[in-house]
Amino acid sequence: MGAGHHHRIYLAGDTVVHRLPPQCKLVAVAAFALVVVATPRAWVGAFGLYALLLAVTARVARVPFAFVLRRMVIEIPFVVFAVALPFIGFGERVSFLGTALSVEGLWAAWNILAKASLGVIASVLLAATTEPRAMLLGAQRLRLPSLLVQIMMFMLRYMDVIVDEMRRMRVARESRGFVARDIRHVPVIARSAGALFIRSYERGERVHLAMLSRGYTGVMPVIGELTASFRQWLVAGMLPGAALLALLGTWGLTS
Amino acid sequence: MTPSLEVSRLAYAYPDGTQALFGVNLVIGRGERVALLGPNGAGKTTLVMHLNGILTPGHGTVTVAGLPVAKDSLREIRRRVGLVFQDPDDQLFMPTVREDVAFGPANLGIGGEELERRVKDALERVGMLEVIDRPPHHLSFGQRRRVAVATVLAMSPEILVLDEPSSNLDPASRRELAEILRSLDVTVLMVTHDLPYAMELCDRALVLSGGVIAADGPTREILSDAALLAAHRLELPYGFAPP
Amino acid sequence: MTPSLEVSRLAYAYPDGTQALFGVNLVIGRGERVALLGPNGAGKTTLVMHLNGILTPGHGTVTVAGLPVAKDSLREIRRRVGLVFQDPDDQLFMPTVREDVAFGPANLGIGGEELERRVKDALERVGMLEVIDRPPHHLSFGQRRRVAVATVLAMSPEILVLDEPSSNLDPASRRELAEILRSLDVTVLMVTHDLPYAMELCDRALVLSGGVIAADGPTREILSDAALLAAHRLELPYGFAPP
Amino acid sequence: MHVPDGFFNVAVSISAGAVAAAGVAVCLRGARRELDDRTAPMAGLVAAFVFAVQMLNFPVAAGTSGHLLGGTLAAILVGPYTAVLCMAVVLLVQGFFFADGGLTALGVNITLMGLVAVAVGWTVFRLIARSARGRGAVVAASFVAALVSVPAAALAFTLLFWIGGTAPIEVGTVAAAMGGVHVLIGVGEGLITAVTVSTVLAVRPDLVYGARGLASPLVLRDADGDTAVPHRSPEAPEPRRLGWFLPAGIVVASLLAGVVSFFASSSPDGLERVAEDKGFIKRAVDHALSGQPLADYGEVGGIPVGLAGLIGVTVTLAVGVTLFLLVRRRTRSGHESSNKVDGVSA
Ligand SMILES: Nc1ncnc2c1ncn2[C@@H]1O[C@H](COP(=O)(O)OP(=O)(O)OP(=O)(O)O)[C@@H](O)[C@H]1O
Ligand SMILES: Nc1ncnc2c1ncn2[C@@H]1O[C@H](COP(=O)(O)OP(=O)(O)OP(=O)(O)O)[C@@H](O)[C@H]1O
Ligand SMILES: [Mg+2]
Ligand SMILES: [Mg+2]
Repeated sequence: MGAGHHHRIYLAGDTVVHRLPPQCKLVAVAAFALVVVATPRAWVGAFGLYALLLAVTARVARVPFAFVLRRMVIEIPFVVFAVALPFIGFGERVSFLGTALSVEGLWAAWNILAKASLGVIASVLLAATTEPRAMLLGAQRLRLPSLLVQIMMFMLRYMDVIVDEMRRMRVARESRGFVARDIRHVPVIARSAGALFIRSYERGERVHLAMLSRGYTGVMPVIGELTASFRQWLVAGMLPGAALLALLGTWGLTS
Repeated sequence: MTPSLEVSRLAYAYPDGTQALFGVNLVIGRGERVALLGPNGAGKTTLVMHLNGILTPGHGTVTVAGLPVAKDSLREIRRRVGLVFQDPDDQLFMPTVREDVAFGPANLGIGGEELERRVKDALERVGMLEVIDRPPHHLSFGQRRRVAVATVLAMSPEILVLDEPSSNLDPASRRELAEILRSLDVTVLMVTHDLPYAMELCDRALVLSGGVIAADGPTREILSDAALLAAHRLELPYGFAPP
Repeated sequence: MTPSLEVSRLAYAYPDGTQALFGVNLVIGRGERVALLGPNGAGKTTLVMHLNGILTPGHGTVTVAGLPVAKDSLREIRRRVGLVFQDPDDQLFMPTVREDVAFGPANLGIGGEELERRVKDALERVGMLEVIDRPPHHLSFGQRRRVAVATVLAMSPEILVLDEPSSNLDPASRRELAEILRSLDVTVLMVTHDLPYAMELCDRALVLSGGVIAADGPTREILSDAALLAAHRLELPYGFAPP
Repeated sequence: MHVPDGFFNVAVSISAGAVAAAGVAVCLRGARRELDDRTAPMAGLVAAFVFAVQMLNFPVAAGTSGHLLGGTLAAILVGPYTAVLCMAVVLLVQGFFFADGGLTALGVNITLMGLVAVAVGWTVFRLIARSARGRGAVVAASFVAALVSVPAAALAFTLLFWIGGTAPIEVGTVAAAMGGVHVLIGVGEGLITAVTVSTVLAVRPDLVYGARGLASPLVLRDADGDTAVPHRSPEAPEPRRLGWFLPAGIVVASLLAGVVSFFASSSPDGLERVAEDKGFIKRAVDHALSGQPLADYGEVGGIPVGLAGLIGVTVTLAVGVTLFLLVRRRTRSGHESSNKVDGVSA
């Protein structure tokens, strides 16, 4: 969705966050998102604390804020949806700059924007500090069914293959005098797009067969062990833990 | 003694309907080095892909060291038969050369220092130790081919099947590869279009043409049969004088 | 007379930081046939990719028939320079062989019967007319290489640059390719590891090694300089006796 | 349609998560029959392709953004069970690797784009493809199936949002808007699906799960004596009949309705909503369960919204049925001629 579906989302680095075993990070981010979603929308202060927690994490992981912001474009469709809510929502209305807005709609818009943004930021931080391959190994450790892990692995590889094949095809086209400039060239692109699917598949298939011929049985040989120590779980748990504390604290204040 | 490779009445058609093999028969003994010659499109690659079960025969059988190639013996077959693909891009897929060469032995359950030793040794043999930490798809074509050979050497297979291993190699690497193959005590089947190379390395040659074996005999004899050569688009190169 | 190709102080590093060319100088006159020799990883492919602007020089200049290779002259350059890639898979991308060979001439504005004639003619020359309606990626490796050559022949370029065109070709096709190249009245630059082939076809040879031109002269002289050859991993093959 | 965090309340997020997990578990079992080590990469490629296809985004007027789903394509290429797994993988990767789609909304996303879209798409595909044979039928069936699956998923989304969304909406308005726009998106989806399926069928018919019965039998001959060896390729089983899939789909759907509405009405989200809102949910659930006409919800631009929603659904069905009939007639005649060709070559 939107721009920026690239492997480039990973930012190489060597911080505490980068070094955490992937399974810990996966669990931590999922738990954090759950806490965020469970927070009543009126507890504005809690959301502020969550944002602060993420900011601290980003600092520690040395992920620049601008990078996170750029990645948030993924959210745009929902911003549009949220902005529409005050207009299409019903119930009590307030007047703002001459338009009647639904109070309930405004609350709903805030709710979606706040929660979605926090979720997106948390995922961006996860993806920026964890290599896709490591993420797969983490998923494997978390007992995600191996068939799913396998499909996922092939999918990531194929994304590379497709990009690579697309590059090869573009170079080949250009070196034979083709420049895509106007609409008349669309059919050419379309014709070669059809070939791209089969081509990518067959290249991937041959590579897969080569893997099989070197004894591959469906599980990647794990070259380094990926066990997480208790301490590492503890470190990873700090983000959702602190968020939970913030939630409970706000609850205490409001009730 | 059971032969290393035995192929009988093997026929195969690709999914799009093109039939490539029309009943291939051949027997290769243990320790033999055999050249597989033939024109472009003869079916050499197709045949070779059957030898470790990558393609499944449409008809006929393939037996490796007495073991028929079938679904439940595949693991064992693939441990025994090492296959170097014609296109190195099909063979290399890991993010670094080191991991790529380690992939095969690791699948055989080898790890730790032994794994490290095997990887280094195989790369040393093909002269590619210096690129060990680079991504394979950033190498030159010839370098990729050498790494592809190393990935198979690292598995120490009993039977080595090579599909045009010397193409795109510089002349010195080509000779070094010949020396490696001669130094190994394994059965070798090598597809090649380089007839002098075949003569230098293999005592026996097979000619595959139009999907069937058209000739089988000592390389020297086959290469001196002008009519046979001409019938299958084979010819000795410019300036070649058999020593 | 302006030379066909002029490369001056060309240096290039790949995006990952590997420097492949360190200042290449060469001049090739109109109608010359020149062989480009050198070990694996010498930078031959990298050099060749600069000749029609696929790679952009990090330093230095490339001039084709007096026209400097630059962004706004690319179209014209690519019309003049036909490039056969080392890997045929990099070259073929349309769903059928016919469309693939027609692609280049069609981009030059040729259509109708003339296009049809060119396509058939080019495929005829490489002996691949019978596969005209098949998808190129379903051909054998050697067949793909032959089609790749046809795609470039169909454009009738003034300058033909070939990156190991004879690898994976069967011996007869190899000779036929030599005949085609000899019959064309164009400038040819051919990368090859097959030294007898270079001697047969090209009067002049360049040795590229470590990213610079290490030797430039008549092929016969270069191939008889044993010290030079040995220094750059070049050697004459088994059984070769220069005629 | 990638739902982010905060779109649905916790109850719906969790119960949809349970439904999705159950669905994926069922499919993991089912996929074992569809997949062998040869087709695992195909599943990966299909996932990658779906991923790419989902980047084609259309702004949707009053709803969220719409994009192609790819579920039907996946089902036709790799079979329905594996297709659900592919969709689940795509959504997991989008959620975890690209921050696209909320992590707590994974369940909802998998349920809608995986279970619902695939179940609807595959069912429609099989219904059509079963009644006519031949390549043309397969391609046409893919078009219709893909077309129908998109508005179906969109309507399921609306229903779910109505039950447990975090914003008050008038279900009729949104259903009408979503349904209408998604019919258009569905046309795009149908085209892409049909083109892809026909491309693959042309060169690698063995890769299309939905057309496995179509591979023509091979005739091999031995060169020595030119003896013909009539040969039937060992695999190529008839595609499994709708059999289990339809009941399974119905079970998943009712599970969805049941579990979700149970959670929603017993509402542990007291944390979140003011009393009026709860009333709204209760009311919504009552409506969903008692099946009252949607027309209760007022009107938009003079058209009762319930009616608008019905119009959307009707248009979808009408387009689908028309195409279906056209296709059937076309392929009937096509089938006969292809029979003749077979007769000659055999
Ligand atoms: N994937 C494929 N699909 C369909 N036909 C194929 C495929 N690969 C090869 N063929 C066809 O099968 C025949 C044999 O091909 P094969 O690759 O085995 O030839 P080869 O002897 O290896 O030739 P080369 O010397 O050019 O590598 C050829 O006619 C070729 O066009
Ligand atoms: N895409 C790439 N990224 C980084 N480095 C590369 C890339 N392609 C080639 N190289 C490196 O650049 C150098 C020159 O490579 P090049 O492909 O030009 O060699 P070559 O002379 O064509 O060799 P060969 O005879 O093996 O084809 C090599 O060291 C190679 O590893
Ligand atoms: Mg071959
Ligand atoms: Mg090269």
